Amino acid sequence: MENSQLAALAATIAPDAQVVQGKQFVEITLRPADLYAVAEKLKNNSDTALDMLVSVTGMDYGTDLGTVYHLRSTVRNHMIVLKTRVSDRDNPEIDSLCALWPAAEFHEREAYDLLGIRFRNHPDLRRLFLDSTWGFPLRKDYKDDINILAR
Amino acid sequence: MNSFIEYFRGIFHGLRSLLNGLSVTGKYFVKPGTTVTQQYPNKRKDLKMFDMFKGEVIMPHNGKNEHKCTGCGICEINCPNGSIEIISASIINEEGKKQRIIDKHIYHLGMCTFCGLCIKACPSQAIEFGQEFEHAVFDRRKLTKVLNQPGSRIMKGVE
Amino acid sequence: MDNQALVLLFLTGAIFVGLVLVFSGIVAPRSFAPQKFDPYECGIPTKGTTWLQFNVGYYLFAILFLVFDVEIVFLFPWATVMKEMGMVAFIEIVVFILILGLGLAYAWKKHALTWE
Amino acid sequence: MEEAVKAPVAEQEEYVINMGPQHPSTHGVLRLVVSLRGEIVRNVEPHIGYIHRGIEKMCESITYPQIIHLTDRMDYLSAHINNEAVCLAVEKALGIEVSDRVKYIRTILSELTRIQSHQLFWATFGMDLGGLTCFFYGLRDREMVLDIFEETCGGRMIVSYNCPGGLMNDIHPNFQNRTKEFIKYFRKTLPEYDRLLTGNVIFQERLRNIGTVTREQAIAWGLTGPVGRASGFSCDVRKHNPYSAYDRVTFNEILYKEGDSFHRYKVRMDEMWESMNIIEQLIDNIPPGAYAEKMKPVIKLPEGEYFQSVETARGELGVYIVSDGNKNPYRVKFRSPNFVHLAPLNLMSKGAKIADLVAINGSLDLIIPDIDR
Amino acid sequence: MKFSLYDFSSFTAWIDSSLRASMSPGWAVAVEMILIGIAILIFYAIVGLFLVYAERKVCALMQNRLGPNRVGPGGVFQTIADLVKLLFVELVPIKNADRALFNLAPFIVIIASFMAIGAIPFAKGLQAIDLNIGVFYLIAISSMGVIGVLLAGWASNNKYSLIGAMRSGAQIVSYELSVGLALVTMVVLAGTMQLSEIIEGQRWGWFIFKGHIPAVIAFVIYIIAGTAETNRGPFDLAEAESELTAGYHTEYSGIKFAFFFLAEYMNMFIVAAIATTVFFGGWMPFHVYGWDGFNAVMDFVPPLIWFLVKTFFVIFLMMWLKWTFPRLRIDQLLTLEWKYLLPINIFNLLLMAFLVLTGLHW
Repeated sequence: MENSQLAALAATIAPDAQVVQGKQFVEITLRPADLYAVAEKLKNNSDTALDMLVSVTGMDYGTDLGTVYHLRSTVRNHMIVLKTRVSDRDNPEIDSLCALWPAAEFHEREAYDLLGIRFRNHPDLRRLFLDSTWGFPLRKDYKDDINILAR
Repeated sequence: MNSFIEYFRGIFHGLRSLLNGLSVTGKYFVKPGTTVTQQYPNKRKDLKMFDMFKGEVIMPHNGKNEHKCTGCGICEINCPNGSIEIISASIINEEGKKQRIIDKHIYHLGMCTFCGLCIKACPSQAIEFGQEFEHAVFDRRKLTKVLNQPGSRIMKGVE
Repeated sequence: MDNQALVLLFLTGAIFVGLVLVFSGIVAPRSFAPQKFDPYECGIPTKGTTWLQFNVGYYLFAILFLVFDVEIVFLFPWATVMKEMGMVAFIEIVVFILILGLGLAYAWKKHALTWE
Repeated sequence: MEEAVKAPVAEQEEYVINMGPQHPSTHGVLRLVVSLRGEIVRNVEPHIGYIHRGIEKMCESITYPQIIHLTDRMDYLSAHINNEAVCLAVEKALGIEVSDRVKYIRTILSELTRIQSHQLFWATFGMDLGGLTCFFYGLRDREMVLDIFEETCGGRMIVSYNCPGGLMNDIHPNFQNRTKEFIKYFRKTLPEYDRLLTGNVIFQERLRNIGTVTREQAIAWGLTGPVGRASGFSCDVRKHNPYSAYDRVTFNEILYKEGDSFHRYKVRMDEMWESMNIIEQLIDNIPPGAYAEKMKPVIKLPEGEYFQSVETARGELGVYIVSDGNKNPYRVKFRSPNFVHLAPLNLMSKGAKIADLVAINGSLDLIIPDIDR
Repeated sequence: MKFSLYDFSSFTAWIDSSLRASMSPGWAVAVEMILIGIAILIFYAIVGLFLVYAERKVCALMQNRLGPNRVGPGGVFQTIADLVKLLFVELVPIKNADRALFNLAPFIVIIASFMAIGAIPFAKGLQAIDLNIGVFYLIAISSMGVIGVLLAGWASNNKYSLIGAMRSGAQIVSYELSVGLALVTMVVLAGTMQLSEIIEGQRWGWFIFKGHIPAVIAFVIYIIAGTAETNRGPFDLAEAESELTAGYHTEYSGIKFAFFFLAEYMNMFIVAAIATTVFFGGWMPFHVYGWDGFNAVMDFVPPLIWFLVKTFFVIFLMMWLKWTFPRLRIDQLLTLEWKYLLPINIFNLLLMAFLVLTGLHW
């Protein structure tokens, strides 16, 4: 499906969201509360049919934290990007999409590990790479004088 | 009855596949000429690396102990790991102008990842990859090298 | 020189192992480190006890093994005299093996020969 | 000693074994905590992070050409393809079209990379299953590909041959001859691999119906590459979103329906044939042209987000770059295939035996630095 | 007094008589015992070292490598260098291991192989014990070594070792039978269990030729089961490097490990020697009935050489198997034995009995 059609379709599925035609893909920016419901609709809708989660990227926007989901339809060979942001840096919480795509399990654990984003309803939310003594290194305000050399 | 035939067919196919495998190893056993082992330290003299081989960064000097490095520092900027440090000095050249030259071109071999970005970026082709591949030393400090030879000067005509 | 030789071989083996062990114990170096004597488990301390009740999947095979191993003990004397006894021995052993073979076939049929 | 002998005997207690970080079959520092019941695996829990280097964090402080040489260190067996992914993303962002020569050379090198990766897979997989001879044959033949790399790129595994806008230097004059020679040799040797291992009855019995993944599971878990294609999930990026010169060659996407360990192995074996076909279509037709586009000394990507996926030897590698217009990226995310493939390991190996766990682990062909990044 | 390479019985008789002439009978026996012990010990060491070297060379050539080539010409002293190194390696006592059993295990594996080697006829008259139940004795003794493996795995207080021990248990319950039945098949043909008589019976044709197809089948089964008995090749489940790191001997260091290593090679030698004795006529040269000139030429080669050549041929077969095949899984191991080898073996036994009965065995 062409991106323009896809954008129109996405706007009907998620009326509250901000649908943008990005450089490559249709980008849908959602409130965290809507994320799960919209993702479910996008997955089950036969026209979008986003059955594969390519990646989950945790983002630090400076003020906000957020996640970016790259979703692909293996039936129709198109991709949609979902984005969501939370402004609470101390206790950011986003719904887990593990129930929709089991692939999200590791990606979300990674995001939790490196950025400290908590995922609600995640089956096994533990740190993945690092142990609990570390902070959240992918955050922009992370400081480590020993291991990161300032240029 | 069918299962009986299947049973014996299984034995037959299994044995044949095993013999197939044996024939491969057997073939190499009776053909010792196929040995590919390189007897490394003994053949060190004949060992020729490829021209492109990224051994270590070197700075070629000509017969008059001259090199092409202007000390511009582009290689230092391009290095992802900070394995190049340039200590520059300024001298008064023959024309009486102030000129920046390198005092020391320090290369930390231990931090180098041989990406080749410094060599690609160098505007005067002053550094290139050498063919040396035996880098093991007992003292880590020996991995820090000064590329310009003592007393060397910049080649004429290199800006 | 027959049966003493068995004892002799036993002793030779034991003395050989013992002497070499003693020699190695004398010449080998010794060093102590707290973690050195831990059992190897890929560099991670073992969790729990090693000697738990261990579930082996070949219990039925072990029982069958007993049956057939005893059978072999019976077969050896028969095999030795088979040539002299001739037909009688052959028929007897056919019957003997038939019974055991039936047992094996039964076990096979009952899927006792499938590892689980 | 006395104490240990008297230890309580309880059947229900979990028998937990660590496989790794120092274990012959995990190919690196992967740690699997395996709960057993006799020989049967009840639960596998992967512990990773032993070589987490924070490549994504490092990328945020270096420039785009410098990022490329970091990607070599992720999946070191697909080093060239990883490089290519970043280059394609940067070129797409800058709107640069590289010359056909570059595209052809990149494609050939990518396929050579795939072949050598699968050769190493074959070698180590045979070793995992106890056939030690495979290891030497696999490495013997891989050496020829590495020599091609060394002659042209200067590095054997860590090639660092790509740069935004093209290649670091032109190909060596010997490159075409050497590659053709290798393909001629390998076409004769690959059937030997099949005779030694693929057809072997022990090998087949050990792998068939072990670690089965259905097509639906493969999609849901995002399994790509040979792992996904063995389950019938058509996920070849080269087919669906062709990059470089893949739209100019004809090749088959290897698909099997069974989804067990044996077919994961089989996909890789067949892919080597396909790779050789691709190379043969391109090797004589490398067009003349510049080996690199003229680039600005400092590359700054326009503000925005760029996603590029390529097909590495193990699956889909996605590079997601968020740029704020500076010379450094704002955020880089690598969607590495091995990271995704590790997740369903528990699902695959539950109820299998220890030997099967090794086989499944081997058939996934995990590269640990790619998982940890 | 004349003795030749061809008949050692006159040699041993000469030693016996000269000893008895010079000292009292009790002492003579004692000296003889010590001589035999030393002879076997030396032979044991030489064969062990040679086999380790041979295995390395064979597998290297199969894998396009050179193998050991630095210590001595062609690397022949490599195993000796390894042995010296292992002697000087620290013996690490493992925490909480069952120390008594842990130390007992290497004794058992070595003693078992020693006792088996005594019964093997190397040449005419060169046999420490010629039991009238020789075949039976060898089966009994060779199964003792597996007990050592089991003990080693159990006593190590290591989970890998324990799994290895359990697997070796599975191996005991399967491959004992096949070895036994394959040998019973040949005993039917030979009509005796005494090893010297079995060899005498092969003067005009080795049993593998005499017994036609049943003998060949028995040989194949014997090689498979024998490989399994020695914990080698595709059947090295108890060791299973890629699964259990080193299986039952994970915790053994230095010379204790070397004992297991040595015992493995000696067991291989023993299995091959039994195969040679039972299937290939032991030290008996290759004779064809009626071709006197040919037979005379064959007789010229000393029997000890005949024996060793045949044995090393069988050992080479086992090495070839090991370096070609992937390892079996435990359920495959049991399936192979119980669903394939055992039924075929039983049927083969009846076939052989029928052959002997009808006199078709030539």
